[in-house]
Amino acid sequence: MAEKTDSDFEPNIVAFLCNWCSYAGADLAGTSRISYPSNVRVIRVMCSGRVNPLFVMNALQEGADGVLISGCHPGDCHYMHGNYYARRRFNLMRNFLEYLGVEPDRVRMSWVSASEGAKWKEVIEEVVGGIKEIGPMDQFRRRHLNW
Amino acid sequence: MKNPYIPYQVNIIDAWYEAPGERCIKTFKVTFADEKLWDTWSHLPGQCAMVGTPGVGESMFCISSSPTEKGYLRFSIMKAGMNTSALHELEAGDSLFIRGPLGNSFPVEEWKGKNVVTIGGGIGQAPLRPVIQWIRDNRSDYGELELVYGARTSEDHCFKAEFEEIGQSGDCECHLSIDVEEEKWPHFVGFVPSLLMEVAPKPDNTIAVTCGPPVMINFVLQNLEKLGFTPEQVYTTLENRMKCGIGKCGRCNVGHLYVCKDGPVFSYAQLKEIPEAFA
Amino acid sequence: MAVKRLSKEKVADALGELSKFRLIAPAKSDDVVVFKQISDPAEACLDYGNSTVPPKKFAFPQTETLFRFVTGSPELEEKNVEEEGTTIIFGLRPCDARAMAIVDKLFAWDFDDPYYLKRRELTTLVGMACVEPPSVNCFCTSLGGSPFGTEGLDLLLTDMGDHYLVQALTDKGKKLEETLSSQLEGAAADDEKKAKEIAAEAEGKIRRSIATGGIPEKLPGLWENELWKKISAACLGCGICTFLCPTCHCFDIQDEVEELGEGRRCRMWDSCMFEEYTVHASGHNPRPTRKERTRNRINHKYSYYPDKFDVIACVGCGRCINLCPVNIDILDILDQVVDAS
Amino acid sequence: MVDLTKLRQTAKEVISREDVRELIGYRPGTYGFRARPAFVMGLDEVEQLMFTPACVNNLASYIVLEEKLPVKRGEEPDLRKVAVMVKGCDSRALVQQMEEKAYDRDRILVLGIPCRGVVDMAKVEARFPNILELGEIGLEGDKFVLSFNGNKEEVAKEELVADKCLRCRYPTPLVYDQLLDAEVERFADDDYADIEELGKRSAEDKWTYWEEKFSRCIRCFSCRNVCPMCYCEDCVLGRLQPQWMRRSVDISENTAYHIARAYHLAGRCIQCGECQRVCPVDIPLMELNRKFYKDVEELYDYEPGTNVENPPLLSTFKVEDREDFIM
Repeated sequence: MAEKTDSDFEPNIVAFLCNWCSYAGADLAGTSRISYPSNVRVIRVMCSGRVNPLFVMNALQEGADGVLISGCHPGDCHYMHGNYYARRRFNLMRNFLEYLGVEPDRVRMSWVSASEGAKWKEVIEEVVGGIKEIGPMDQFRRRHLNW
Repeated sequence: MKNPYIPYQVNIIDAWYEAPGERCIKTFKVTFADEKLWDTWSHLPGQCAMVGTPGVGESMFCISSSPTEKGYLRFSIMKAGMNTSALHELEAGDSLFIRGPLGNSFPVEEWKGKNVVTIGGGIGQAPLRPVIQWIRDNRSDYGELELVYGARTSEDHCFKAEFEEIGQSGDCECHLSIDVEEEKWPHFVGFVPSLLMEVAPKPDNTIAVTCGPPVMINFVLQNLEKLGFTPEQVYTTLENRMKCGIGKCGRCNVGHLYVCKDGPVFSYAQLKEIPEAFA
Repeated sequence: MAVKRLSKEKVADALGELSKFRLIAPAKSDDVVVFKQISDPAEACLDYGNSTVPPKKFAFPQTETLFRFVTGSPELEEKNVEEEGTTIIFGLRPCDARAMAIVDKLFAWDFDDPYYLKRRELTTLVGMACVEPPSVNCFCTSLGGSPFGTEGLDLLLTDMGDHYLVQALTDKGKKLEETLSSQLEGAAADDEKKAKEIAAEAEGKIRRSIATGGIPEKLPGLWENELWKKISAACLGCGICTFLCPTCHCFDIQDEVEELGEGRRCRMWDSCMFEEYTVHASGHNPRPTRKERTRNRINHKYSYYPDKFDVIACVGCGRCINLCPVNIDILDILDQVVDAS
Repeated sequence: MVDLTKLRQTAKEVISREDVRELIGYRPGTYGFRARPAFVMGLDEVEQLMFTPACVNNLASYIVLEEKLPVKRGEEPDLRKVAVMVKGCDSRALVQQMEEKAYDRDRILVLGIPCRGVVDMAKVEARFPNILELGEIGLEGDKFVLSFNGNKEEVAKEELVADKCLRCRYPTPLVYDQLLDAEVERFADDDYADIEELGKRSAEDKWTYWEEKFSRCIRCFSCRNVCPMCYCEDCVLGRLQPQWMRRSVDISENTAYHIARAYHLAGRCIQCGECQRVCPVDIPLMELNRKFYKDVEELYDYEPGTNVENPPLLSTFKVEDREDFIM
């Protein structure tokens, strides 16, 4: 599809970042003046374990072309195990969305610690690049202007 | 013909709290944004309107002002769900949307020449207020007017200032109550049904109108029977979840009656036949 | 009124002619028969029993916008049903057409429902008589309907083997007949007689029945009867019986807000079998269990509706029986009502 | 086949017990080959009970579907047991419910029925249409025997059996107080061939496939309500605030509904197939559930509804869980 690979397509990406690691990591990227694509809309949550798979589903409905969930590295969770739970959840969610025909790279997960400003940049570049390749989310997006 | 699903915009002239708390009650005084609508608008005591804001929803409320009060409509609304919470955010100067008037009304014309006693509890006074106001504004057409009202505490009393004014005006007798003892409360302490027995209105040529929480209504109806009122002399209003307000969407029925269209005003004689009425 | 013939070879042609309007016809989605808008005559499937979801959705869509708004702005933009244009529902069963005639009464009761009524005005119903009953649970004849019933229809087609007999029943039907003048031909002299014979035979094939006389009057007296508890014991509280009922018309109204405060107020089918249907904002529910909800469903169809509109709100299409997951059977319920004391 | 006399005798004993309130079993339906749930409260109702391959309903749903009205002042809550008849697949629902601590084991009395397969009623009614008079279905060896109107027809089992039975791993109930018949050995398994085949197609193909199915959905909620694992008192999909799924019916909301429904059954679905059976518009819901079932088994070596002691899948983890998808 021609329109999908349009080079001027700027995806909307919703990123759920855990308060203790990934949000701080993104913050560090900012204060260190590391520039990264501006397609990301960050939502801070206390823990990646807080992210309900329905958040992802709703984001994709509401116009996100991709969703990123980012938390602490295994073992570093401020709440001990939150990221482990999230890992199970989103592994299943990704596989399931792929099965429905939603490209799996629309839903990504990463571990970014508070000191990994540079990694944050890499993650975002990869996510944005991947979604630019896939194109806009149009499977079950809400068609707002329907009568 | 006008589309009955399209609401009119009204502007809030004034808004104030009647009662505090989690389930607080706020009164809104509104007028049509399009003043010409006053020419075609007419309602009677007891009629309702759907009130809400696009984007949130709408719910059915009785119009708590009498048609004799010109230039504005009043709604007294208790905070309970999503829509009412959103309405409570509104202040004078804001606008909201209404559809109406909907439903039937108290047969105030038929009551001419009779005595009327109103028995209200809590927010249940809202549909009774237009009846009282109507009678006061047509005082010579009616016999004696007696007002029985109670709420949990003195703070929870709706229309406090008005009761004082009504009491002093000599238009009617006010009997007030609260559920539990409070300091400096000069009136009755106890539930409304007990207050009713205390007041003991005479049933001859009298209409009793009652509105309030279901438990109260139940006992009030029993007590009115004890006092000698026949079911035909007793009126009440019902409420149910509503969506369309015009008898289409189906949900508000009690038995074969749609509360939104056949009601909300029913005589006890009608409701006695319907087991679902007080469910 | 003179009857016409539509030979089966010309059906595709006729559908092609009609597809200049919004043409709704039965079609297959996997193995499920659904009524849907078709543009290609080949999509239509005229060899079918009845659709799972009744064609009521084209007069009363499952979801429809009432008006659009921008939050904070006084302007409300009303849905213009007219834009949907002339609609032909081709091949609906007589029971479903009769159901529309029944529901019309409600939507025109005191307050005209402009959306529904406008759509009905724009719609021509082309019925397909049931030569064979679509299902073993058809009982239309018990409710004043018939496999060849014409109530609500504008045009009736009867399958006569190699052709359809075409009877225009209303002005709308006649107009449609004119549209199809190049596809229709004159009927043979004995066609009508033959159709009557087929009709009589078809009525005889309807095997389930209930004597409805007295039920509307009897139901109120059974309010506290224990039969409701027994009937509803197996009920799951799903919406199959109501959503698939051609006469069920209850709806919910919801506001949906979009980006930038744009939004719409829309209505969608609702079911009296759902818990959310009657629950108050306070949390109180006047119909707290499936017993009360089942009782209301039956009473609404067989007592309240006849009380208001002099007609039972059931056409005997049998859908609720065929598809109930737990075999709750409305005829079984009515039998119990008749037997109850 | 379950012996009817034995079944009814057992039912009599059970219902006579003081600590049993009611027995949920099967009785003949109202027409054709149908069977329906029976709620037996007294001895006089026992004679209607039966079990045949027409008994498709999963009665475990009723254990969690019970509507509890507030106990009136002065009244005691009824704490007697509910007895329930379950097939192998149905029993797994009970196991999973108890694994999730939905209720205690002593709340229920389980009459287990080892099962060789039930029919797919749609297949039966397509093969034998327009049967109004009550008929009976039996299973003899690898043939279903259908008796109706004085006729007797034999049909090879695989022609009428429900798809789920062709993949059944647990024909004998995993939890029971009494077993009404001899145990049945595992005779089938799921090879997930169809799931894998669909999984291999392109994203566009897959979405085209599901879009057609989901767009038929009328959101009657029968798949949710019939499910023995969908027993939240306040379903997240019915809420208005926060509203995860709008009430309007279109492809977006329908997809959201089916994602949420299937996901909430991840690691919980016990493969009874009720959702797909009841769907009036034939959405292949088990293809969604089985996708999760397969993934859960492969990724986490977990099989729902097999052991009351297992912790629920998504409320536990292993440090070594796979994370090759994480950046």
